[in-house]
Amino acid sequence: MLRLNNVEVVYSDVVLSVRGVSLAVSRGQSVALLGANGAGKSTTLKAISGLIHGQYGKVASGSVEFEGKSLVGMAPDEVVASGVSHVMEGRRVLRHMTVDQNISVGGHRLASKGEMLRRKEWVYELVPQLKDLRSRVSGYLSGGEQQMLLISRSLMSEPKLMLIDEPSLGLAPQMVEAIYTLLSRCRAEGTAMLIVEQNASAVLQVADYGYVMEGGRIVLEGAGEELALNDDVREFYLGVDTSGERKSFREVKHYRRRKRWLG
Amino acid sequence: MIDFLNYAVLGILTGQLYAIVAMGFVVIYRASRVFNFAQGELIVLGGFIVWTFVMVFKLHPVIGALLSILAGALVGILIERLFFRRLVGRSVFAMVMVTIGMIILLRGVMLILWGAHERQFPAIFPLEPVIIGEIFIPSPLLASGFLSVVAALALHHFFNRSRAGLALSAVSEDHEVAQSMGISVRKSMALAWALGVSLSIVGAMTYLSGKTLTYNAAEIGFAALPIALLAGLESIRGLLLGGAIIGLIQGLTSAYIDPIFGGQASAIVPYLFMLGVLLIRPTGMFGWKIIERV
Amino acid sequence: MDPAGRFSKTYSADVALVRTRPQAVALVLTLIALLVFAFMGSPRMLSVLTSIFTAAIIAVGLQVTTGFAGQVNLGQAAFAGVGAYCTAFLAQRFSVPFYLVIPLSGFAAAGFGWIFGMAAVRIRGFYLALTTIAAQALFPFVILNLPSNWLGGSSGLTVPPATLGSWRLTSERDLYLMALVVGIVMVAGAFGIVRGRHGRAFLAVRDDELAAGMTGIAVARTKAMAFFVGAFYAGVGGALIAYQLRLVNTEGFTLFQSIWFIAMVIVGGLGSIVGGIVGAAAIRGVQEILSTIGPTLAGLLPLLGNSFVFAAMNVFLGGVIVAFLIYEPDGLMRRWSILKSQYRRWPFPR
Amino acid sequence: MSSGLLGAAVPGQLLQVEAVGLRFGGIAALQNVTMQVNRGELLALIGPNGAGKSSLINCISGFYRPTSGRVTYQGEDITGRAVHHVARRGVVRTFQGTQLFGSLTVAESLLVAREQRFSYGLASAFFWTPRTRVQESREREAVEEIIEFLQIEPYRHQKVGTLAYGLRKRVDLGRALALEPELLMLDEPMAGMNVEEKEDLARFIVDVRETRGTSMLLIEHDMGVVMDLADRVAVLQYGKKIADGTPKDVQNDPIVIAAYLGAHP
Amino acid sequence: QKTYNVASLGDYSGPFASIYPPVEDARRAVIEWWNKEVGAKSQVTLKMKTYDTRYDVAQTASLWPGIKSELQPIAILGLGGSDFAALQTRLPDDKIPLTAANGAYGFAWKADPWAFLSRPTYAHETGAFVNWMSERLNRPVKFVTVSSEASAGFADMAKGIQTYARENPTKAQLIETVFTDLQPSDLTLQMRRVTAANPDVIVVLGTMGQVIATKRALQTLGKKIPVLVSSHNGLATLGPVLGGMAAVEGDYEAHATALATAEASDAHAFYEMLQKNYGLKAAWNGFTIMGLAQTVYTVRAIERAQQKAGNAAITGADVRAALLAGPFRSSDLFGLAPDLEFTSQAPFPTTSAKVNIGTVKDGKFVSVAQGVPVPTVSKW
Ligand SMILES: Nc1ncnc2c1ncn2[C@@H]1O[C@H](COP(=O)(O)OP(=O)(O)OP(=O)(O)O)[C@@H](O)[C@H]1O
Ligand SMILES: Nc1ncnc2c1ncn2[C@@H]1O[C@H](COP(=O)(O)OP(=O)(O)OP(=O)(O)O)[C@@H](O)[C@H]1O
Ligand SMILES: [Mg+2]
Ligand SMILES: [Mg+2]
Repeated sequence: MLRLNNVEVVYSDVVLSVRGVSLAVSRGQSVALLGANGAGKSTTLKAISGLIHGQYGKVASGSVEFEGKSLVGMAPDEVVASGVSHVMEGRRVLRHMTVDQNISVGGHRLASKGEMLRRKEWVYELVPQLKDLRSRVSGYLSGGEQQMLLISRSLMSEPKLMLIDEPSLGLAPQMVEAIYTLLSRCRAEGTAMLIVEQNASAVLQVADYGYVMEGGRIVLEGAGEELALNDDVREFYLGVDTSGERKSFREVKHYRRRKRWLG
Repeated sequence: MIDFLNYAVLGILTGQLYAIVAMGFVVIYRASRVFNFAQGELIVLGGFIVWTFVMVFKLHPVIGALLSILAGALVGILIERLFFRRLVGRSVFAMVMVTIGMIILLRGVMLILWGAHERQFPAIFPLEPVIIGEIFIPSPLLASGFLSVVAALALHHFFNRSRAGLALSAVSEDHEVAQSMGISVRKSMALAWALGVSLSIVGAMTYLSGKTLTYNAAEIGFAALPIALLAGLESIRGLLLGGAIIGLIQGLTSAYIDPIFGGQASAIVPYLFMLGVLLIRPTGMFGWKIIERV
Repeated sequence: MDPAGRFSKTYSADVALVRTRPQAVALVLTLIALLVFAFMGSPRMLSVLTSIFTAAIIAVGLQVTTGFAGQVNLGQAAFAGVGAYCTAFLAQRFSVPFYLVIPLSGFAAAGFGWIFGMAAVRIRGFYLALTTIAAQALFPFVILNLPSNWLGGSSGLTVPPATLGSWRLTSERDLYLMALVVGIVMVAGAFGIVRGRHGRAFLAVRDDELAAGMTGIAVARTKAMAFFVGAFYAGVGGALIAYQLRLVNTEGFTLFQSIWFIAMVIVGGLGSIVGGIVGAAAIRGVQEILSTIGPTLAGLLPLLGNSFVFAAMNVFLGGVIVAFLIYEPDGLMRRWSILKSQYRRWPFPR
Repeated sequence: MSSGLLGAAVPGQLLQVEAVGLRFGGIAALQNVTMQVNRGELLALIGPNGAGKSSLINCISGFYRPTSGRVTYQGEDITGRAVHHVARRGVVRTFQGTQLFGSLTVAESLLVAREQRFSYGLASAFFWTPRTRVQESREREAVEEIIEFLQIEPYRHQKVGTLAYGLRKRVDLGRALALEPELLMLDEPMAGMNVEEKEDLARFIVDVRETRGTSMLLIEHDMGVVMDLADRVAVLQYGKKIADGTPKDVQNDPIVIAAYLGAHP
Repeated sequence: QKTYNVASLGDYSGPFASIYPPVEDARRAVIEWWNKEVGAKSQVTLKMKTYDTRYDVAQTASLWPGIKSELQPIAILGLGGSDFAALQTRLPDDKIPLTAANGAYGFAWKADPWAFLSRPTYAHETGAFVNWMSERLNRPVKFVTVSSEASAGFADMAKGIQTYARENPTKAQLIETVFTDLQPSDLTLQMRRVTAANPDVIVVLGTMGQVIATKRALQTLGKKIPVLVSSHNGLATLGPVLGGMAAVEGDYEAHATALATAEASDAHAFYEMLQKNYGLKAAWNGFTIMGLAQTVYTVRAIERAQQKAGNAAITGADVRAALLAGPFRSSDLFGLAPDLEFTSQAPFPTTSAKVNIGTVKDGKFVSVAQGVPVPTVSKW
């Protein structure tokens, strides 16, 4: 359904931050994209949804195909029209609008007003916490509340493929669970997902397949449970040492073995 | 007393005329965060378009007026095509600057198309005043009062009730997010400019009806500014009140202060009043508050 | 600029204004060139450059207020006007020598600017930008309505030429040199200000007022300061204008002038001193070129008619600005910095 | 910072929050919250989303003015003081959604935080006097220490705006450290980091406490981090404090489990 | 055969772009006429080159040095205020005279001038008219003047007129100065107030926009009060813009250049000659006359300079000397202007100045008084 073929992304003709990434998401599949900070995950997502143009980025080479047609150079709204929705990092809510208006805007592409209302109700019942916030001005919401809003908003536009940048960021444990049960629900309903996530333990529960990015390259990939068993992933993303014990943050060694993956 | 009433009424109505012009600013700003400095030139352009339809093609003023408004919409779309299309997602600064470039560009184009000499502007509204009791009201002013109210209510509904309006608001908040919601920023901007220019045409008609058409008309763009700020750049209904207040103040100043003062106090009173209000309410009477949150 | 692999070895080197030898050499050469030009250039060229330098000074000031501190200011021309009137007043009434008048005019304008800086503490963004227009409305109003024996009212004030001993600075060359020297000082100063604590505070306030405050920056003071500095530059520029025209009146300092200064800053690239200069040169340059070829064209193609030719010049000017913004929306300096970092990374591709 | 070391030696109250309430129209973000931070300790503040954690920090840092109650720091009432005063007093915070100076380089951003250590004025900057140069390079050096400490040397001269999210978080911390705080308030410093990076950051926090004895107020949703680093944990829900105690107690407190931790912590 | 340059400063894209083209055309035609019929005899040719100053002081100032070095003109044909503001102070150094035919401004009023105006200040002209009117009414004339502070020039006119009124209480009684915009949206409010004191005339020397707003306001209020306008929006132009001469019936025009009346006159004859032989296209109106008058007295001055200095080496200084030297008879100027006698006291004729007054009678623009002397107004 979605296929990236060694994509390279350059910012302002200078910073090469994605160096030949190839990945694929097939229909109804949910794929995790792990990786350290600055690995280029968000950039990859932006490259797919076309939102890099706004930041002087462009796909320098390689191909991005969604259901057979190329997304490269397509305007972001056209990309959305073809069924791909992108939840950006950094809590980009429409700050002056109420939660409810935000949700409505999310449903911009829906056929009719009735359709919109039905969809809204569905979202509100999925995320009951939002119901009470309906009439709040979204700019004033707490970090986590905004995060919830973003996810819910993206659910409005019944996408075929969701690109989600760090859904669990800043969420309290039980919210994280809630969100992920929600995502697995969507997956069950056949929505494909490409999830960028730092909270590996959470994402690997719903992921059919996973990639690990490092320095702009894919350095490791495999089925969800495979990755969960990979020692390096366990140490650096799940935070359990080889013996399966969770390491204490207080006893972190000053000169630890740093893993740098060979791409 | 009757004098005072006259001054008050005329002042308020003149304020409504400015309000229409200000609406041109606000609609464009409200929908794309672009503040259009070329508003004044658009008024002049509007004037020339109406003039051409009515004086050159010899159409009946009303028909000419309606056609001009359509033409205005087309001009708006053209402007978006030529200038703003490629600037989507770029800094607002650049876009605002483009409007400044447009000032000079439009001026040049109009000079070439229509030349520089003064023209008689057709009387779209009858030259005879409307006389209510002892109050003499020039019909263009009365018309502007009426039109501003109609336009304001219609636009208010459009922006706050309709889905398209909601989309425009989204665009004005954040181009990127809007796009990621599948809203076409380009279409929205085109719509905004179409509305903006059409309004300028209405403004031009009420402003110039039965008077003369010269490039000085561009001045009104900045005369209308205090009203837009007073109301708050996002508020459309606010313009009615803003226009009324500024118009009243300006009218009374020119009636009672100027003669004593022996200068054009009426020219800066609006600015001073606006400054005062903004110092108390930094985003005008009805503008969006600045959201501060960490 | 540093090619790949060259880094400052000491902290003092890292904070130095002129970081590398190439920079220094380039700088010196340019200055020499400009100096020599004073004695080679035609009067027209000299006067064009003079007006460019003058505009550059004012634009650099605007860079500080708008480009660095992010406080959009559409009153820069009015501030310049205050400077010009101050010059006329001091030079005419008290025949103060120009090397004192110029800085004093700067401070006069700076004071005026400070007031608007105060407004900026509460009013922000577009609202601020548009309220600064009030400065443009206020300035002529005050001048015209003050008793005309104070500031000349509607007839303006004449300015005696600047004199050094017996040397009357009236010729193109004199004015050029005057503008050049003042310009060099002001630009150097600007670099100092923006590289130092103030410049950083300005940028911090521009990027995120809240964070700036919570990082210990006194936001209100910083904003007022930004206007103070910007207006100071405007005032100095105004002083030069006064000495060039030798007659100041309200006509020369209109909103439209302010808009031109903003245009320069943006064309040059916001947040860069050099950008201010480049922008001034670019815009004034184009203006002057057009106003020079206009008459010639009109002479060559009489059948087109002057009206057409000169109108076309406007279309062209507007067109150039618009086209530029569409293809280089963040100004010339951005392109420059891209080239620079590409050069830095050389020989690596990108 | 020497005082900080002393403080580490002599435990005692550093910051008191007394019956603080905060309302926004109908919304009660905080309802008489009372708590304290002792010298040298690390107090973790947890709670569901929208519980009022950030609001509390905002009240302390002077960004919000509490509608009731007061905040005292070292016995001095700092309720509703201007933010920059509070910061200069040594009460420094980092931001939940990193609020950085996008167009400054990493080094410059940290230099901004050194503001009050400069004494030269406009004129001195205008002429770039020796005075200016001395102070500039002095502070530049001080900042470099922090850069090394946080291991962001490679990005020294990169614009913060172009850094990836995780690195921004570090710069945010660095900026706070550059102010040489006595009380450091961290609002979800580890959000959006993988375990490896969390460990790095944890190490920084531990080191700062060891070397500088800085007291800390930490908001974090990762219970692992909280349990390991915190000396004491306070729990907020719907703007009320529902628990306050050692990590162990809190972790096993049924109310907290119900309100926050969910089924399996 | 010697060729001299004359610089022509025009406004193609500024506030006076609307009036400039005919002025330009007139200048050109006169120069061509002079070359053919006068210059030819004495082997002197004048070449004119036009520059767009946009009526902008800064623009003029930066253009001038180039013009000077490129063209080395012996005279400059200026359009008005901005040219004076920009060049006045430096011409003494450059030794080139500037000439214009618009009403003079207060700020131009300096002793020992290098910049000349064939007309006295607007205050003088208005004064002349008011005096004339008060003689016919034999009582002080009650009048209102409309002006604007949007431009220093207009504010200056207002000040001058106030000064005149103050100094001639027996002749004039200024009810009020109404300040408004360059293009007022509506003046009903103001007119209602000032007409309450029923004035004899309303003096509007500003923009055409102001004149028309005034007329409309009077119409709205149903008041019939004559309006006095000046050459730059003369009745001949105003009528059509208002939709017919009937609209300006009974209004006045007064200034120290020929009136654009249809009646036969030397000026009109000269104009027709230029039309016939020198391709003058501009219509017979105030602007054209301004251009003609300005250029004619300038070439006459050059003529005299040439007689003095010989055709080999005429300098700007010679031309200025000629201008100051002695009276130019109205006849030499084809009645485009009255006798001109410049003194070193002012840049415009103070003693010799005479004003022509015209009005519209039964739809025709006719002259009602010629050569009305101007009052003495002290400098304001
Ligand atoms: N607008 C930009 N201009 C220049 N470089 C950029 C820009 N945005 C990101 N980069 C660079 O691209 C690289 C990848 O950034 P990206 O945001 O994709 O990382 P990431 O994997 O999302 O990290 P994180 O998990 O922290 O969000 C980083 O090194 C960053 O410095
Ligand atoms: N300025 C404000 N205006 C209106 N409501 C506000 C404002 N600031 C905070 N709130 C509300 O107060 C509540 C607490 O917000 P706060 O940011 O403190 O939550 P939090 O504990 O930090 O949550 P999170 O863990 O998601 O960051 C939220 O419901 C929020 O909507
Ligand atoms: Mg990211
Ligand atoms: Mg929070």
